[in-house]
Amino acid sequence: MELVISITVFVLAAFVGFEVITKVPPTLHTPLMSGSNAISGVTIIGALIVAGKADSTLGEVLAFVAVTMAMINVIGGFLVTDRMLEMFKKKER
Amino acid sequence: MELVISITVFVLAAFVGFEVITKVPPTLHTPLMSGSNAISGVTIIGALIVAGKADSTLGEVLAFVAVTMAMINVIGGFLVTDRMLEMFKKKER
Amino acid sequence: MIIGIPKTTEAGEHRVSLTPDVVARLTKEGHEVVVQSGAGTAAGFVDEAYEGSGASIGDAARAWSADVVCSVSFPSEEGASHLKRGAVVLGMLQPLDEPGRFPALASTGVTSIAFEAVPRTTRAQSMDVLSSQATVAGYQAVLMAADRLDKFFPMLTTAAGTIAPSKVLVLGAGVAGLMAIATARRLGAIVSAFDVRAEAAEQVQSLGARFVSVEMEQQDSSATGGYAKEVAEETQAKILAGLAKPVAEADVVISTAQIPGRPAPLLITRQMVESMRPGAIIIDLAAPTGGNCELTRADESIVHSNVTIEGPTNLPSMAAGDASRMFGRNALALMKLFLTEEGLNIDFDDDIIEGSVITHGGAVVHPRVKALLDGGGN
Amino acid sequence: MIIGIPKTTEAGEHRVSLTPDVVARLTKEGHEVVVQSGAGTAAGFVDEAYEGSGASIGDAARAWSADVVCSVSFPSEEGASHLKRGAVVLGMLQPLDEPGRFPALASTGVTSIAFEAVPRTTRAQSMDVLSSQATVAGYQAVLMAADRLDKFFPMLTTAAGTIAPSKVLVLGAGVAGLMAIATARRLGAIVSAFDVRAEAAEQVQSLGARFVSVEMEQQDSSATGGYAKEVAEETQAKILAGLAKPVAEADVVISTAQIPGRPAPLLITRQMVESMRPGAIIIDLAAPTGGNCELTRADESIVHSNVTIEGPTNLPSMAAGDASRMFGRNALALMKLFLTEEGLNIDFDDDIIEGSVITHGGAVVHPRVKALLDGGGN
Amino acid sequence: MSQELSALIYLVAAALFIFGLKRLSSPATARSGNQLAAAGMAIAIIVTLTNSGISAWTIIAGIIVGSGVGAYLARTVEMTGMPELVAAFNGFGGGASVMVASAEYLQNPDPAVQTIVTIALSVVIGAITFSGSFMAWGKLNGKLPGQPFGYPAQKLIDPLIVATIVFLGVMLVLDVGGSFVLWTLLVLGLVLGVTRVIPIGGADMPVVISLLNAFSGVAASMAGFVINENALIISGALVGASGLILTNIMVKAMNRSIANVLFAAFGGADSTGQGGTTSDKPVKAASAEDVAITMGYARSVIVVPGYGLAVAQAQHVLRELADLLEAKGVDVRYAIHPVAGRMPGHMNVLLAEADVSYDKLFALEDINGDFPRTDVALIVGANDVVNPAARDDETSPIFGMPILDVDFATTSVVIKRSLSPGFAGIDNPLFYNENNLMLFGDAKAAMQELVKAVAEL
Amino acid sequence: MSQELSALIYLVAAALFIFGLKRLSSPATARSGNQLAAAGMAIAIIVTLTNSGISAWTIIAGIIVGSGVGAYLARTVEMTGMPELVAAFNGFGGGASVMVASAEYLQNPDPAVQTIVTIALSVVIGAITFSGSFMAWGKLNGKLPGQPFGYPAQKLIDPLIVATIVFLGVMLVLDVGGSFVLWTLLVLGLVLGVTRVIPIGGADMPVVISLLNAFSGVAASMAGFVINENALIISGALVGASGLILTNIMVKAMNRSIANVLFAAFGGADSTGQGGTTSDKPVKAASAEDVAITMGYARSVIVVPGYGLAVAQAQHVLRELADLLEAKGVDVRYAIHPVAGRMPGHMNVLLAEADVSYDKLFALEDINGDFPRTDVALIVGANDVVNPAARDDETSPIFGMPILDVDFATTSVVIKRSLSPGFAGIDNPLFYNENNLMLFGDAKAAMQELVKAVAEL
Ligand SMILES: NC(=O)c1ccc[n+]([C@@H]2O[C@H](COP(=O)([O-])OP(=O)(O)OC[C@H]3O[C@@H](n4cnc5c(N)ncnc54)[C@H](OP(=O)(O)O)[C@@H]3O)[C@@H](O)[C@H]2O)c1
Ligand SMILES: NC(=O)c1ccc[n+]([C@@H]2O[C@H](COP(=O)([O-])OP(=O)(O)OC[C@H]3O[C@@H](n4cnc5c(N)ncnc54)[C@H](OP(=O)(O)O)[C@@H]3O)[C@@H](O)[C@H]2O)c1
Ligand SMILES: NC(=O)c1ccc[n+]([C@@H]2O[C@H](COP(=O)([O-])OP(=O)(O)OC[C@H]3O[C@@H](n4cnc5c(N)ncnc54)[C@H](O)[C@@H]3O)[C@@H](O)[C@H]2O)c1
Ligand SMILES: NC(=O)c1ccc[n+]([C@@H]2O[C@H](COP(=O)([O-])OP(=O)(O)OC[C@H]3O[C@@H](n4cnc5c(N)ncnc54)[C@H](O)[C@@H]3O)[C@@H](O)[C@H]2O)c1
Repeated sequence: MELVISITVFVLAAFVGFEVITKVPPTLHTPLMSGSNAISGVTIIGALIVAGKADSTLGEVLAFVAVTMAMINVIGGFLVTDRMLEMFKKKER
Repeated sequence: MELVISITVFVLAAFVGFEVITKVPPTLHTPLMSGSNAISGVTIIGALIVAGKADSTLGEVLAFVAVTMAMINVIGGFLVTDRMLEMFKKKER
Repeated sequence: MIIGIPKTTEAGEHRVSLTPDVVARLTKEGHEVVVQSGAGTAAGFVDEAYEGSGASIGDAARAWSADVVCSVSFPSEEGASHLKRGAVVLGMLQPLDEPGRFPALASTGVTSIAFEAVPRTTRAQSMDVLSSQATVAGYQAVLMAADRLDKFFPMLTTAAGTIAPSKVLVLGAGVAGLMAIATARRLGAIVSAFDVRAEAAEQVQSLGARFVSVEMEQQDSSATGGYAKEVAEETQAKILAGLAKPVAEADVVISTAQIPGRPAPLLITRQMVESMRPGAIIIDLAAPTGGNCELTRADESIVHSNVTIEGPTNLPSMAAGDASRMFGRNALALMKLFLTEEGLNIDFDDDIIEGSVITHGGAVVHPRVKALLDGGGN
Repeated sequence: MIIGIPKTTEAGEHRVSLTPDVVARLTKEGHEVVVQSGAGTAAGFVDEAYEGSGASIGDAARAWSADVVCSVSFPSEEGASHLKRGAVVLGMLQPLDEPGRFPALASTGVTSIAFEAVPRTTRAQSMDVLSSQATVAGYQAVLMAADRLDKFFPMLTTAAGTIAPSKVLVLGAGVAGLMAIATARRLGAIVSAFDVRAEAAEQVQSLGARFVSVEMEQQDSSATGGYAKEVAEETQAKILAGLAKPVAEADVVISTAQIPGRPAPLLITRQMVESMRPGAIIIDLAAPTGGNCELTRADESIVHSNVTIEGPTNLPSMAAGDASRMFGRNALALMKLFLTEEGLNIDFDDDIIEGSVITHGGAVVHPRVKALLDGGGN
Repeated sequence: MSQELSALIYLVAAALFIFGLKRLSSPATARSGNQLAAAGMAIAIIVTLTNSGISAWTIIAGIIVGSGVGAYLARTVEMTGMPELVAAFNGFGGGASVMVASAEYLQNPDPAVQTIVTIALSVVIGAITFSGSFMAWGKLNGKLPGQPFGYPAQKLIDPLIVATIVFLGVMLVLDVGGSFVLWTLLVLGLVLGVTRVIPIGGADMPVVISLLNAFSGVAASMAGFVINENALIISGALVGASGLILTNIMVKAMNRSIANVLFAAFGGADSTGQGGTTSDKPVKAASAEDVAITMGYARSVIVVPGYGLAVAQAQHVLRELADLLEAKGVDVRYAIHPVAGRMPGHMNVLLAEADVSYDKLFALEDINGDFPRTDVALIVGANDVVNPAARDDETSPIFGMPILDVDFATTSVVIKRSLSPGFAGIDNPLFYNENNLMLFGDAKAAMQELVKAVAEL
Repeated sequence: MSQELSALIYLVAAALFIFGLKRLSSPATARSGNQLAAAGMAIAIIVTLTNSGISAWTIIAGIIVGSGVGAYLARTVEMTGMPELVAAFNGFGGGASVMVASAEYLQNPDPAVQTIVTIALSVVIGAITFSGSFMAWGKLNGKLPGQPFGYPAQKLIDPLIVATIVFLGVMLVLDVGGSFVLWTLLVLGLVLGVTRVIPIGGADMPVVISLLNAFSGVAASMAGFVINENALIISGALVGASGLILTNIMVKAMNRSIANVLFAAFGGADSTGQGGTTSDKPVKAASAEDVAITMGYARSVIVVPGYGLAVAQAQHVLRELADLLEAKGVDVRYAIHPVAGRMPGHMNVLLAEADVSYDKLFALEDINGDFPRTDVALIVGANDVVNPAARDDETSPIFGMPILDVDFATTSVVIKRSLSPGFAGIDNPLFYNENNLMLFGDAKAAMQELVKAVAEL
């Protein structure tokens, strides 16, 4: 049953994802991609949880690499998106 | 935890609901209302389940009333919506 | 009934009272139409065209002695001599400007109907010759000005420099004035206009032109059938002061301000003319009633300090074809009020008939004309 | 340098070669400008205006004896007698139409420059007097037609019936023709046009008018500097056949078809005129070179079977103010090619100078004019 | 059927609801959307029946009776009675939720705190939906007075009921008081539905129904919490959220706020629509979107321009609108009345400026016969020239003037700023016609909105 | 923190992601959207840390190293290097999913079938994302050849790999073969990422990255299934779905299909853009949406009309566009070149027809000085009159003709149907300028699209 509930959640979230991005102007394609890429860094949560319970050295190494990679994705992703979007500030009149 | 998952599902479904109805032209207000009203007749499922396990007379009466009402809502709702929408058929050229 | 279309003898008048398309409708309804030979030629309608519409061609005597004589203007002396007692004569008879001619006409025993006296009600719009002919006049006035002006109306950016658009000022935003505004705008001029009536501003702007606002009391003309009244002396001074600058800046002034039965208001003084640039043009459509410009002379072209002042009195005649077409439609609508299968039916209960009949049964019956004849003024 | 502006003596010519705004630029650059008294008055530029721009007013002799004489047309006999040896004379000298006048001019030792001979290259556009004056002519032609026509150009729906719009046909879609199309469209007419050059169709449509297509070989004019060539006999017959219906249906025909140095092509035969409705008008801008209509006579107004045929030869002069302004700008651009601080610099390496100088150093130097004089034809 | 499988099938049904709702919000797909949703419902019902079996008579009887009644009502109702029928259906839905929660409670009279809370929510919300919907039904079919009204105690009663409900809710959470509390809540919900809806005017009922529809969705969702069934939770939440959005869209289209609709009777806010009315007869004020749909789906439109078009200088936008419609395959023509505007040929000048081709302009006598075969007559800033009084009312001062017979078109739409008269200064009966829509506003602004709305069709 | 509470907080984080994504899709709100999403992420991380404790060195070190590297890269990258950086980040995300699933597998080497399936999915998808993203990174920064190319065996290799992956997947489900199968899957995923991306041209990399981004979302979601964490499932599904849609939008904007992008190297489809090029120099072809944004957010626009405007009879649409821009506060003027068009005053006639006010028309000498202070010069169907060769190139046949200095504006946009020359018949260097955009198409059609796009800003 757990799996079914997970699938339910997955499907609903996918619906939300589909609906949310309706019509993006081409100039926003790159920032939007970059921003959603940063969100996909949510694996960091998994990485942290796995890291918390790692018990072998291999496990620890994997966990460390996972946390590092995910963190690069998250921090770098949000920052670079912000920099891109800075350029969109409406020119002052 | 069950409750939390139910809430999660509720929230996600609500998001989908919000997103799905974005810009409806006024002429469709009534049919859309009527159609979503029919969908809210989904209580029929609850009614059927309850009816299936009713063990007291009171319970049976309640279940009967619940099924009847829900069924009116469902059948009537979809049919009347369909009738309304029939009028929208594009006039032939 | 026999309807006569005499040929106009006045100099410079090219119009004809009924055009072949209107004649065709009358003959189809069983009336007989007699056209004086050559009556429509100057307007582009040859005798053959009338014959094609079922009319017969005749001489002046035949045309004038019809049951209903539809004339462009007041009957000539010769024409009047042929008129049949009890007949109806209709045309632009100038009842208020020249009332003195009516007693003689009355004595011939005809019922005379003046288009100028048709009340300007909604129902009478299709008989409103003043409007239809003013439409032509407003259009023609702008063409006259554009043709004679030494520069372009529109702005043009060319390899030989940028030509500034002309400035056209229209005084009086009645039917002719509005048409002048529209035509000048079409040609690309910068147009502004002035009128004393309160509702004129919106109408001017509805044609995309600027309204020249002068600080003064605006007139409400709803009580006077849409016509303006003479203004008080004080207001007059304000108007002249307010117009000084717009006139001085204009390349073309088209003035159309008139007050029925009164001399035209003075809007352009000699001094204002002298303030204009060499080569500017004034077309004064109010020339028949004295002109809006101090220097205007009817049917003359005056040049004063390098400014040309034209005082045409019969511009509609310059587009005689369409002017006649419109005149004829108006006349047909009016005739329908009294032309029946059986005969003439002059019904004084009809407000249009009541307002427009000047003489009937041997007497002058129109109250305002009678008053003028009696020396009572307006 | 001294620049002279003589007064034109030709009848009906109101233009002046340089206007005060151009004079101001010349005097600012240190040149001296002498204006013959009254030279600009007819175009709306009084002597005082020239003085205000830094020019001095003088008599004919002073103006004609300047270093550079800017004339509208060919020097009058009197003017030529004052010309200084080595001076430059520029103007519309009609080198191909009247080559015979040049040997005498050459003998006075002046360098004469004809605006008509300026090559039509991109760089020369600002000196293109033919274009600028044709612009005026096309505009004026439409106004002339609209003013004289017996009906409205635009469609009007009124209480006195619906007036159909006029049909205007433009023959020859060069500069004047295109301007005529644009102006007639502005006034609300239904406009169609015809030309022999292949690219004309798109240009006509770019002004919102309809192109009359005649099944024939279209000309590619890119090799001939944009000008059309004479057509073969067979093509000519096709053209006449193709134009028969559009001409018969037109209320107004404005014809502008010309071929440099050749008589204007015949596009409207007598028979076609007779097929037109009474009251129709033909304005033939090709009148100077014989006219596109068989019946055209230069500077006359002919009425044939109730159709009026006008053959104006100098329409730009009717809008003398703006025509002169454009002429002056063109002349200024051309003069800049040889007017230097130090003196005159006639540089035959410049393709514009090479193409437009007719006489120089006492001889006729322009090859085509020379050929004409030698009887070699074109 | 395994629990997993049926849960997955419920998910499919929920997905069908979502797709159905999506399609319902565009005219072109609405009908298929409704059918999709119905299919989803059918699937859900079949799965449920397969699982729980058609054991009880209650199920069979309920399904037969319910389907029969529902189908009968839906088939026989008049077009004009549809809104009230929807209200009634909605009430049944709310009632069903109450029943489900109550039945569940009866079977398990001492549930966990969180269950009793959801039961209570389901009961209260369901009860409000039930009684409120039937109030709306009564208002719409005239069994109850339609005007908005307030009664003196109203300001007190509603807050009192709400406060009691909250208090009882807290009691339930603290686990004091037994079934009595729940039944009291049921009654209070019923009462609140009545007192809250009854003062609202009949014209605002559609909004009320939409809101109650959202409520019934939430009630269904709560019922889902109670019996722990995701299908109900999802579908209920879906309807709840989309209903809320829809309510908001409707209210915005009326230029109001939800609060203003619900409580207008207090402030006495005018709910009869915009525009300075000179007459007490009702006119149908339409929104640009309404008009856009009417025209976008028409075969033929005749535009009647008048003086207002000139005043607003809206000729270019008009042309834009016509271009758009033509691109959609609508046949657009212009009917020019001889005296439209303020000078002869005024409309010609105006339309020429916008470069409208002469072929599309028709004089009165040439086009008047076509109005009965025309879907929409769009009257832009004209008034006197389309006044049927000139044709029908011998006492009218303009009787006898020929007019454009726009009232013979299937629908006429008038764009002007108010109901005030034109040049002739007389009232225009056209505005009060059954098949006439008023689009109030400056002609230019209104048509700019129309252009937008038509482009979005 | 109770499990329930943290689950609720994760839900809040997920909601913030949703809101963030929504706002990211409109220029006006994009930046705040990104910040919202970042806030959601911060909340999620803090909750996780609170629950699992910052016990392990791996956590602290990983966070410090990861944040440092990420921040450093993001801060120092050149504007032009951003797309490749995004590719790299995406690769790291995919890698992390692989690691999480692997680590989980190591800790529990014999999980239930459904768990092993999700682990395998996470590993394969994550691996494809990882290697594919770094291929894209290499292509974009030039470390790998940018042109699209195919190698002979390619047609065979990819299907083979995919088939093997499916086969191994089936083995896992049937529970045959142990960890070996998983590690093989990992390697195959890595290989597939390389072989699939490497033949695709550099110009199409943005699309590839977007698609891989959707993959990394799905991978994260699968990781969520593995460790049974709804937060991951939701966010991953969100990114997966929106990434897919975004990819689709991007591909549509290029008038291509996803398949065409992915497999173009086979068919040798041309991916350099539209327009019949007469020269080999590159031009920037823009879409109407691009131009709309450029103009909509500008302060000042100068329109340069030319003969093409007349040919297209697009004067009315031009005026509409200008009205729209002005309504958005943009200053719009028209620069009229003395010989634009084919007759003196051609542009005046045209613009007068569209009723453009004379105040907005400027002659060459009056406006030429303003171009350097102008954001956008919009050249509609003009060519020769804006040809910088007339100013700069002494050998040009049109040298010496005054031109409008549109190339001095911040951006110039040229609307015409092709790169073919104008009246003078010579090529125009303006088209190849760094700051010039070409909007190819008939002037009327192109501006109608512009109008739509500007209206939607
Ligand atoms: N054509 C002629 O030669 C001529 C000459 C003189 C008189 N007339 C008379 O004028 C009338 C013409 O009829 P019509 O139907 O064209 O005009 P109308 O009857 O005068 O009606 C015009 C309507 O336009 C509306 N309006 C004004 N400004 C507007 C704006 N900015 N936006 C939207 N609507 C606006 C006004 O209503 P709101 O105020 O509610 O907006 C008004 O009711 C006839 O009565 C005719 O007899 C005609
Ligand atoms: N003004 C005058 O008096 C006059 C008279 C004669 C000659 N000229 C000459 O004409 C030229 C005028 O310059 P210009 O810049 O206005 O025009 P141009 O240089 O001739 O360029 C016009 C451009 O418009 C494009 N075009 C044509 N139809 C189009 C359509 N339907 N939609 C979009 N674009 C279209 C064409 O490119 P595509 O084919 O790629 O679309 C062409 O390159 C100058 O060389 C001038 O010397 C002027
Ligand atoms: N009933 C109808 O439907 C109908 C029909 C035709 C005309 N009208 C109205 O009647 C009005 C008069 O039309 P008309 O053209 O016959 O008028 P007109 O020829 O008598 O006068 C022309 C214009 O001059 C103006 N004028 C008078 N004194 C002036 C002054 N001192 N300064 C400036 N302007 C002055 C008048 O206001 C008028 O607009 C118009 O407004 C027209 O709308 C109504
Ligand atoms: N280089 C430039 O930039 C430049 C400058 C000015 C004009 N031009 C071009 O030069 C061309 C000629 O202009 P123009 O006005 O001086 O020409 P024009 O006055 O010599 O002739 C007028 C028109 O008559 C046409 N024509 C000749 N024979 C005809 C026939 N048998 N039937 C119908 N039409 C006939 C010609 O094609 C021409 O269009 C124009 O197309 C113009 O665009 C180019």
